Amino acid sequence: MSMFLSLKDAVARFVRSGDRVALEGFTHLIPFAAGHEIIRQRLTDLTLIRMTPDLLYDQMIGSGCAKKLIFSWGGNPGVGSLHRLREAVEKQWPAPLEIEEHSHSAMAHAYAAGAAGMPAAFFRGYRGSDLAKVNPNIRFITCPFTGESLAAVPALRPDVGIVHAQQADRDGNVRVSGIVGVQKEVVLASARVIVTVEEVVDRVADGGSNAVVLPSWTIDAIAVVPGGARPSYAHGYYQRDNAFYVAWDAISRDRDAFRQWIDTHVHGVAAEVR
Amino acid sequence: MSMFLSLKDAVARFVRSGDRVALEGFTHLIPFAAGHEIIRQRLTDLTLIRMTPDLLYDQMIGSGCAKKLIFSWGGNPGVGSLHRLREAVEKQWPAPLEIEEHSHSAMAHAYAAGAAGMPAAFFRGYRGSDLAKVNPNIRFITCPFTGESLAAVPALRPDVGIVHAQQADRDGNVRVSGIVGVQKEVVLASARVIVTVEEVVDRVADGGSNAVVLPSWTIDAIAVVPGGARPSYAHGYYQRDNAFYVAWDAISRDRDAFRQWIDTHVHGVAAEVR
Amino acid sequence: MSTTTNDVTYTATEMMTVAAARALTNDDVCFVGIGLPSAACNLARLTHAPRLKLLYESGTLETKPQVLPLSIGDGELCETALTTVSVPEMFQYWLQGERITIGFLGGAQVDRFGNLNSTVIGDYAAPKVRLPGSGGATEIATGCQRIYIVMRHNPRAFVERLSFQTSLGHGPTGRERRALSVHTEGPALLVTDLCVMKPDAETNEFCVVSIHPGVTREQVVAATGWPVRFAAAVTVTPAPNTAELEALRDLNARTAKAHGSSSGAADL
Amino acid sequence: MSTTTNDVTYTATEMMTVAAARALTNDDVCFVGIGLPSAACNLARLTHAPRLKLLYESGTLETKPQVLPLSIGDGELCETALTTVSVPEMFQYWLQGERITIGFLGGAQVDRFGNLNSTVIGDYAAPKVRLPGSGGATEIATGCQRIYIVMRHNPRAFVERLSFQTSLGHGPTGRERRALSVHTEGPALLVTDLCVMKPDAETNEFCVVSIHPGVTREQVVAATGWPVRFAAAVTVTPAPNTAELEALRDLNARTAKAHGSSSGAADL
Repeated sequence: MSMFLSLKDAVARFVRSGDRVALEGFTHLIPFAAGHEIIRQRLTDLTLIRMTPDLLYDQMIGSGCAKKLIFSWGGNPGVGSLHRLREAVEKQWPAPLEIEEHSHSAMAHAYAAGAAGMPAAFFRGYRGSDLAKVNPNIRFITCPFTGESLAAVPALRPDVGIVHAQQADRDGNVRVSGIVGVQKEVVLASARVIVTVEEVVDRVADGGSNAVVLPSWTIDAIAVVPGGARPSYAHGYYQRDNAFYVAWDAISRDRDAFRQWIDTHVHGVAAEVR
Repeated sequence: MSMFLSLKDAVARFVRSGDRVALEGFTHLIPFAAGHEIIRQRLTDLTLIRMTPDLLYDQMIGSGCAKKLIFSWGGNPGVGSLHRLREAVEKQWPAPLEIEEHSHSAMAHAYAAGAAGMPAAFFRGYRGSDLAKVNPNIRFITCPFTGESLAAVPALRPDVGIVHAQQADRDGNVRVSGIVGVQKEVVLASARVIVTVEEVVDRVADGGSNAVVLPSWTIDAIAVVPGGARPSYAHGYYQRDNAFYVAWDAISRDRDAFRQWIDTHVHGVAAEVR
Repeated sequence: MSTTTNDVTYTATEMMTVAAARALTNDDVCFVGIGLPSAACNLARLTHAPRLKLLYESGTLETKPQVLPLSIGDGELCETALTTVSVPEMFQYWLQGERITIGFLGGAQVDRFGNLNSTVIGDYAAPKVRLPGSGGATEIATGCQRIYIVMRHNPRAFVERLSFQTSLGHGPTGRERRALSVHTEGPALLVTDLCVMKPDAETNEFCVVSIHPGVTREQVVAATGWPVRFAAAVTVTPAPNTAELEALRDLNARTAKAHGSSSGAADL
Repeated sequence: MSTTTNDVTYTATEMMTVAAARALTNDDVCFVGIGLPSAACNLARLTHAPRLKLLYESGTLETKPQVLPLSIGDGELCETALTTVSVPEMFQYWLQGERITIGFLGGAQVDRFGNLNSTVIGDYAAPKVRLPGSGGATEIATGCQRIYIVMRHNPRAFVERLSFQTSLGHGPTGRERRALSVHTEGPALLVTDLCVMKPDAETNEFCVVSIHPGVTREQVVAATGWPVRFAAAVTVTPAPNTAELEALRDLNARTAKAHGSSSGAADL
């Protein structure tokens, strides 16, 4: 059952060094504030899970939070490479980063399988791809009806799932609108769940609306963090800060510029203010 | 791409004797009008697929449309047995009825697998149930990661899928609200699709609403049939006719009373009027 | 049949519904079937467990109906729900995802280990009576943390041997769940119109733990198709109190008015 | 580099985008990636194919953006969509369900059979260059009815042998799709800034079928890392007409204004 906590307390209480952690949000609703709090609390040895590691994971990897990354596309969308991720993979800085690499379809199926209480996901995938040669977690089964070979990947079941959403009601139910990505799946697949929200409202749902609503009993902590997805965006609240995505390219190319940015914009800010 | 047709023309054009046909609607939005048109056109040898064969399939089976039934729960909800279904199974009247019997979870997974282009559905199911002993389409696979035994059923891919919905827009996109059941899945799993709707509106969707919308290019024919789900209901349009469900018990117990009802209320009514 | 205890008069069905309702708590998330389970769950929600979460297999999450639904997909369930999801999502993410603490089941037949038949009486290929079938029951039986069974007590229903095992209880010898890798608890409570039964901690055989007021051991024995066992200390089920009865009768009256009959409380 | 044909002046990127857009029809349902494919698809929608359906992997169905998105999940895509579904649904029901007629792909490397690498240059365990990875590409390559590839033409990209086969084209020998039970058509078109290529009907090797105005055969040969073949009758790609150029430049101008840069048209 969800409880309202400060972001600082939510992270302190529900995230531990060594955890398998998924911060999700498909371009939209990326939980930057929560990721920054993880950096601030200097958590380490995390297995970071995310379909599209982008600026937030670049920041977390560059800050030394991660020992492993499970992902399917790592880039700065519309801009270019993630320099901190590349340096971790290519030069083991600030530490070696083990990677487990999938396709988007595999990750989406694996989150859905986690939400559905399945040990694995089965799908038509990875046919003719070398990914199956470098990732031992890509296996194949034979369809018992057609004899066809089908791909299998383990269900994703993070220790902690973290998402940002637009609204929570006073009972702690949460609503996500717009591009919903895998927000519902990561919440339902995770053992512990933190949701940051833009605001608290009286009602998150109306009869018959088929909205994407997460009941309070699927969530552990809710932190009210207006702007908690910046520089990504929150449908109905604020736009994506495209200029920052472009600016990140230069900041992240250089270790010192990167460190300075983290010192100033993450460690230098209190959790509540960010 | 969907075209607007009369119900008579839609059925004549897209449903053939011998087809595997699914008329879906989970209590809500049951496409009675379309089913009655199938009876009126005297189609036969259908394999009828439906999670909850209820009054509509009782009427179609009693009228001799079906040679096989694939289902997971056959009853008159809240009232009792389906007498036409029982007589077909117990006494082969009006004709023998082959049955392929599943659980709801299996049927729901099988429709989803059909929509997802999979040959089969894999799930945690049928553990300790005798259903696996009497249905050769229930098989088991071994999870390649955990060694666990998992149930498998063939994907459902009807030749024709028929659903009722509240609204279509002028471009032939369809919106379903309220209890959406497996409406989306049966539409996407079927080779040919007929949708009956309450009315045509200017717009079926708004940006960011995450409504259940079926694009026009997933549908073959749309027939505007106000009241097309009666005696079941259409959220936002009309209520369930509970009294008819109760009355059906007596009508359907007796072969002659049943025949008379069908003659009067199905054959005796023109398709357009009903 | 009606009974009077401490000046309160109630029917056997009311006793059964109240006894089932009492087993539910504010922390439970229930997968509710139509009929007796629906009445019991909503009674609990309207009395001692207002934060009880009710889910129906039509996809309605955390629904708060003012009247009992006639079908599993009544509009009332959707209109009063926190949200409504598709049926595949309900079975995938919510039931199979093991989000449910209590699943309510019934059936045409139950055996001493809580295995259930809702498929056929007689031979499957040539049945004496064709029943509705599994519906959600087969996976409810293994996907919920615990199963509560509510059934009317008579020897045709409480049988030595099922015609067909639709849904796994503790298995034909009481020990099959683990062998089938099912790690949920299984049937934990069996409430009838005569008594309350619980599985023996050693054998998983359902034994009588309390008998409803006015009912005798002999009646229970006569109504049970196997040699029924009684727990070491059998109590008398506390009779329905006036608050419980009032809430239940109000609910049934509202339901009858809305549906034109009291069929919301029918077994199926 | 810019070219002038019949008094119309255009860049090589404009020629490439226009040539790719022309391949799309009103009957197509496209799975669109960011960058060149997005520009080509929206240009087609704004010119000759107004009923072209565009889907982005963020779950936005039938979207009609007024400006090119910077990311695959821009708000513009959702606000102008017919509806938005979850990412698992997009990959399950829409891509794997084979609802898509055309998938657009690019990559860091392509070989003569349209196999693509977007994972690493060099050894996977110790890469020279770590690329973004598959994203949707691996299953787009097999789930869409046909694949159109758009890439800038140079010998580092058009290679004899891929470092890593992220996405199946026609396979390492041009004949692997059938052996892998993949029944979709695979790469059917390769549009570059120099020419248009199509697979040979027999061998599935991509051959040049038209060369853009002002480009020579020698330039194409020099830019291709394998001994490139030319079709029996190689034509000159029709130059962009003024209507196409105007629509594309308006789109890019609106995009630049909205995003503060023209990054919507960047390759990635």
